[in-house]
Amino acid sequence: MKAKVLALFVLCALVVMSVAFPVAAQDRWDGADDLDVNPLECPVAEGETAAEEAAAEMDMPEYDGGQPTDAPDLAGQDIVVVDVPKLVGIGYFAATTLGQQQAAEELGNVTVTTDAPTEANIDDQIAVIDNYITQGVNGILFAANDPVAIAPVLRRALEAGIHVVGYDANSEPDAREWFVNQAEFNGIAKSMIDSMVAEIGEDGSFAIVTSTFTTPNQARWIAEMQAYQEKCFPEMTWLETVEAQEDNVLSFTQATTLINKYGPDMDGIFGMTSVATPAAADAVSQAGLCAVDAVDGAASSEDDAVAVVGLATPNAMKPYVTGDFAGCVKSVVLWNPIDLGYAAVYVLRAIVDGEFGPGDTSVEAGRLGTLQVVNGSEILLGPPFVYTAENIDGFDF
Amino acid sequence: MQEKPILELEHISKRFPGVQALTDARMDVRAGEVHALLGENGAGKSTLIKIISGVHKPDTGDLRMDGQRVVFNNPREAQAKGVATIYQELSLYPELTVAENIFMGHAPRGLLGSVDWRAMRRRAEEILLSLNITDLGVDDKIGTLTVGKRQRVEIAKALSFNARILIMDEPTAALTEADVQRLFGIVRLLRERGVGIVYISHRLEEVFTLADRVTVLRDGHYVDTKAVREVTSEQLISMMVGRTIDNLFPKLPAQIGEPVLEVRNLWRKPLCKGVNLTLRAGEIVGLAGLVGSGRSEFAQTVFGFTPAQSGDILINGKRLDIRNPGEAMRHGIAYVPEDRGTQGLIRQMRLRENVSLAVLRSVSHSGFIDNRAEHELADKSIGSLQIRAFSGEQVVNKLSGGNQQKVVVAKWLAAKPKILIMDEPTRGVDVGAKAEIHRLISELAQQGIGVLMISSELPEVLGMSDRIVVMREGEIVAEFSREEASQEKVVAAMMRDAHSAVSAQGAAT
Amino acid sequence: MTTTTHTTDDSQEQMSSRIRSFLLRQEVILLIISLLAVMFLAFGSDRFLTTDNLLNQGRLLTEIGLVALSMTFIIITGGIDLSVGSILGLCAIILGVMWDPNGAFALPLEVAVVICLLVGTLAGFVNGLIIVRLGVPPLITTLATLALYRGLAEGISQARSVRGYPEEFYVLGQGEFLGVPTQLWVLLIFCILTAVILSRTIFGRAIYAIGNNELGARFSGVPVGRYKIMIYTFSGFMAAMAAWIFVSRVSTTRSDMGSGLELDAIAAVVLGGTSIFGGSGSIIGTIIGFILIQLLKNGLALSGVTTDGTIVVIGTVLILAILINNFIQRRSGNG
Amino acid sequence: MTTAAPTLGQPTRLSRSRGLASRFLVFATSQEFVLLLVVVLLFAVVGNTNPRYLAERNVLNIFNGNAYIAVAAVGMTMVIISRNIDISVGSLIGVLGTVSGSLAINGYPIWSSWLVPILLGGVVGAVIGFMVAYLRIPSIVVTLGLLSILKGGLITVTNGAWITDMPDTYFLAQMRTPEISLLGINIPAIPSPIVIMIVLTLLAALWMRYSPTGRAIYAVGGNAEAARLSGISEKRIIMTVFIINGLCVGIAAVLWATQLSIIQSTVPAGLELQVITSAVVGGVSIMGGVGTTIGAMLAAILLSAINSALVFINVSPYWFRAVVGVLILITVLTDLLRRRRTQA
Repeated sequence: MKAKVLALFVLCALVVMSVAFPVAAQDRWDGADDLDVNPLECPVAEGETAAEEAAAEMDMPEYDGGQPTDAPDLAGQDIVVVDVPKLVGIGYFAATTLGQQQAAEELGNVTVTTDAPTEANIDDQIAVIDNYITQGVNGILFAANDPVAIAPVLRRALEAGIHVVGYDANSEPDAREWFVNQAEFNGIAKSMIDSMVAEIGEDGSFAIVTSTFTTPNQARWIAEMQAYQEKCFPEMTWLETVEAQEDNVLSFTQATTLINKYGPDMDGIFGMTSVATPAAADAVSQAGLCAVDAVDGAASSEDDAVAVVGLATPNAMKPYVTGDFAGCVKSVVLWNPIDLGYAAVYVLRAIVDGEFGPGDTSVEAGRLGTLQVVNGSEILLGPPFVYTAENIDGFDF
Repeated sequence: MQEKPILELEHISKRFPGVQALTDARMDVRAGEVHALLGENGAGKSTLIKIISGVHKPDTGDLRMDGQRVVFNNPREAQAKGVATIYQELSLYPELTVAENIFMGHAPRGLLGSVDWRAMRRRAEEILLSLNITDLGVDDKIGTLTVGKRQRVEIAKALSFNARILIMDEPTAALTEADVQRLFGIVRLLRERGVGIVYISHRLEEVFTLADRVTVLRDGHYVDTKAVREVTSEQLISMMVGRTIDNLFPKLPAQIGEPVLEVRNLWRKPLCKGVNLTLRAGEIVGLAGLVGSGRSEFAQTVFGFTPAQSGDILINGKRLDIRNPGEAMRHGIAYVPEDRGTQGLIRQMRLRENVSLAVLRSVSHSGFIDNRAEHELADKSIGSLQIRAFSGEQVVNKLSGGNQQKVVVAKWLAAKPKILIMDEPTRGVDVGAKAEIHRLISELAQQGIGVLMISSELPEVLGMSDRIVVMREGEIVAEFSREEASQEKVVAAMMRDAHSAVSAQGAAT
Repeated sequence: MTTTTHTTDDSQEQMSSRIRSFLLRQEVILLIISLLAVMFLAFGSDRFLTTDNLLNQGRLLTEIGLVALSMTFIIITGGIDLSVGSILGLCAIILGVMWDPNGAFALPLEVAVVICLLVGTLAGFVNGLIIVRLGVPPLITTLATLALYRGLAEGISQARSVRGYPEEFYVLGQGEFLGVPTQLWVLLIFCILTAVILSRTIFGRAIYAIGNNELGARFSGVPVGRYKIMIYTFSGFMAAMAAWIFVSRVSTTRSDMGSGLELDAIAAVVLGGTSIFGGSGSIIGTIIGFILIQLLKNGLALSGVTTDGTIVVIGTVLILAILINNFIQRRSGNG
Repeated sequence: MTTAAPTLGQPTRLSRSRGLASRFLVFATSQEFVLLLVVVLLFAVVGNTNPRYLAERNVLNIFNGNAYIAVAAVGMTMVIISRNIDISVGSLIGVLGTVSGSLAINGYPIWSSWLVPILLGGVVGAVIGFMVAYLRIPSIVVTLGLLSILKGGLITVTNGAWITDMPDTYFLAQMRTPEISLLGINIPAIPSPIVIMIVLTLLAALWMRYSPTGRAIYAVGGNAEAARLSGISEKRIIMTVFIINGLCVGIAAVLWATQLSIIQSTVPAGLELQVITSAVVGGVSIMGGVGTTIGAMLAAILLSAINSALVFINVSPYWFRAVVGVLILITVLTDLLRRRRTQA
């Protein structure tokens, strides 16, 4: 019996090791995906407009979206739209929902309901969309958990004559008509790196807290950040990337561990999700390592301080920008998710009304004015927005 | 010895669904006496003690302690009145220490009602010492102790309630000889202290060694109470059985043929130590021995349940390596296990499913069960064994003990064995069913099956066997032919010679 | 059916008691609940009770269904397998990594699928081995392998997803055969297969025997250890089948696939009347169980209940169904 | 025969001295000691490669990080010892944490936002206990159903909005003990979760060892039939166990909610598995009847230490789960082997 136990145990250990060693021996995975990167120009002086210019300069590819089959003509009539974000229960998508409701109210002839799984699970998201196709809505708004996995069900929606518009996280282009792109990946990457450089200098070192390595948007951003940093700030040190799901306690723990691991060798942390950034800020302030001019939780010296830059919603970050820990976080990069949701509804309405279709280069979106079409079938919301102490209190979401 | 009883039971009746367990039973226990309670299995002994200890409530009748009528709603109330019980299946907690087991539920309290471990350990030690038990540490975990030691813990536990009445249900059933002697010492010690002891045993010689008075039950009825000095074992047996025992054992003449099973120097530690045995076709070999002598262990080794460590098993002269029951069955061995509840039956399943379980292959085609064949098998079994059941669809749990046992036997007969090992085939079976099973065994032998019958009931062994083999401590120590066997000789072989002389009167259960 | 003689009174009584006991079976109760639920849901939305919708739901329940079928065997023996979701994830990743034309292996798709099924089977086999040969309780074993297999999936995949399978690969998960989603045929085949095995074969009978009284089964010559290893292995195989279908349905592999699947499968099995303590249950019950859950999810959504509300309803139905069953069984047991 | 002549004094002393030696042996082979050893070993090895791992701050963070899990594991330990299981703890922590945060931002006194979730946890525990003990639904089924209900119900009620802007005094888990300098030794400021974890674990350990009810939990889990014969009410014990578990989950939820400036009003994924893992690795046998809360706490710390160590020694965090899986298997196997040896 004992021999058997031992044998099995050795077997188990062997299996684990035989897999673990080759993988562990590989280079550390930094969270970037392996698609092509397209870093923007380095900042010349202030350099905020680079993103816009880059977008405008790009030559316009053909429209590559899909089209619904036999969609009923509902121009001007009331339509029912369902919004399926990645998941419900995080502030970011609560904000997009808010924007959609605002647009619906303005338009008056659109009803939007939000429904999504409670965890960012591709299977559940597919099931939810499927049910709404059966139920027979006029339009679907989505933020995909996986661009490929969601495609078949979206194609079914198109076949059923339902208009499909994505936002936040894209699907395969032919599975939806349009995608409202909150900001180009390289634009986000540039804003993030530039903001970080402003705080820790061109020779600083930083680490990244992301959600999971499989989340497409985050992986894309990290890849673009890497390219941009190598191109413009080669002196910076890229320490490591850690995973923290969409869980704020885990994000906090991971950020804290990073702080403890690198000590004064780490100057900054990037938060790649709206969950990770406030948690990282919490970790820094609770460790007493905020920038020296911060009100509370300040570090004893400039050297120790850890800067936090990341994607986040303003409300979650206010305590660190203007609140109790004012000065702890200087810049938060984000598009306005309310506007994102808002634009998505307007785009859908415009499609239904026949005012916007393949070949068009711009679309009217209420209070946001005219939005440009990029990359064939994407609508660009605008350059990423950088919230700072000066402007953050003007936002409430 | 005081004449005034501390506990009296009068006109006790108790009915369970389908069984009248007790009818107008009575008994009284005096301080400082060992009162043996005798009766066959199913006579109502267990029910009676469960009523005394508060597990069951009688349908009618009174319990009186010191002349006062008492009602026990649960075991705790009985314990509070000083009635402690040691059941056959010890109720201990294997992961806890000796001290804790002794005091579970009534530990000495200290500060704020907390468990006072120091006092608990000290008192546990005191109790153990008062019983002259010195080989038990109060911090030992029960799980690491031998059965004998565990039982001493049970006794200590009973005493921790300051028991005035101590009920012991077959306490020697699973003990080694040395442990039995120690137990007797403890029982005598308690008697001297004025504890009234109700002692249930299969073994008449223990009654004569230990008891002062004896009460006999039969089929749920009270038979008589006698002083042990005034009674002989023959009298006791006839009181218990209530009839001549000849017709119980209809042994038919059978043609004894070639050896079907030969076992040579079979080892499986700890209780099967170099056993040699030959069983011939048509022969009934009775395997006698005390519980714990290795009879069942030997049988289970032959059956492949606990495969042999060394030695040979020959079937029809061919040497075979039997590693599991499936192989044993393929070679024509069947084993009717001792405990039908946990080993012999799947009680939640139907009669039909139980009967066919061991022979599913014979009622199926390429793995698929043929329902009709299975029904036929079940009906045939019901018919030939006269199982009292509505149909094969009846759930076995709802049958009476005797009928359940018949189902077990039916299951193994369905396997058409050449070698049939029966472990306590009539335990817990009423007299009528017992005779039927005995007749069946006889018929099977007549048909040329070799039967190895393990039994604790000496009359059964003597009445049914062509040959009697006695095991003790894992070895075969004696062998008698039908003619030369007698209760005295067999008992003497079962026990160690030194004290078998005390009473060689046989143990009729 | 029986050859023993009865008076007419007897057999009539028997008939009525048989009808009663049939009506009181969990499967029948569940079927009645399901039918009521379907009627109720059909009121909620006129699109619920349409062939298209129901067939489409079939597509969505296949993976849980497959796993629930093998889970039924395991729970009937008194065990449990929490690792199925992780095995699904691991197999999906293996399938992707083995096939990935840009990866280290770049094997033909057929070979990758075979390896995927083998890995799942092996994972189940390891579970069985640990449970049977080392005697570690199933709950702990599979709790450990739940973490282990998911960890392997994440480690092997490097958290990358594999996409871009050839078109013919999607036939299984997205195609149709005779107007019915392809995977439903697979599920149907396995449903029939497992139902027949469990109710009609020696093996199935032995599974019940093990669940009711393992010792008794061993004394009856049932190779308990081997059978138990077999069902855990089968569970791993079914998880691998589910992985294959899942990948084909969603066109991609990710290491987080199938997380939480085990609880859905267990819920379906338990809802279907299989006792969590083992010994009783049936495939029919499980089938009704997972169909009911899927119909509730779908029907409630069509009636305008959101996903989170649906979860609440399913949890409540689970507890209530067991409660009602307990109540009825106890009543009929006493009466 | 053998005991006819009782030798009173000597054997007792003999047994007592052997008791001491064997007691040491019991301690040295106990799960708690083994865990402690592993934790110390881990600290030594990782600390050797990167001394910052042993820095006071990191050590405190390791202890702090899983403190709420350790607190929940106290209740889980009792539940498992009584031969039950609760797989709804993760959901319950999410719900109670949200309740706590909602109370705090809606102007209720701070103490109520700490106390109400704990009491509410006790109530939920009582409901589970009632269904398990009196309605005889297996605990795994009850808590499986409850898991769904809590998870879905939470989103339905909150719509997933985060809770922010809690008052400054709300953050119980961020509080620290004052720094004390005692006899020249500086005791650093200890975060309150660590204090609560240790105090609660010890209290529970003492309670389970010294209270009759605590012992009865072992009795019910070890041999329910015997417990009934000893006059212990199984139903009452199971109720008690689940109520205590609910209270512990309540405390864990408050710690969870008050450690960060944002409360995600969703259910933390996989938390129940972490809690169960802590209890099991801590030496609680799923077969009931064995285990201590101290082991569970050490296991929670070990898991936290491993998680931190993986970052420190540059192992991808996605091996964490694989490591945890192997860890559970190893602990359970050594436990089985050890038991087999002592029983042989």
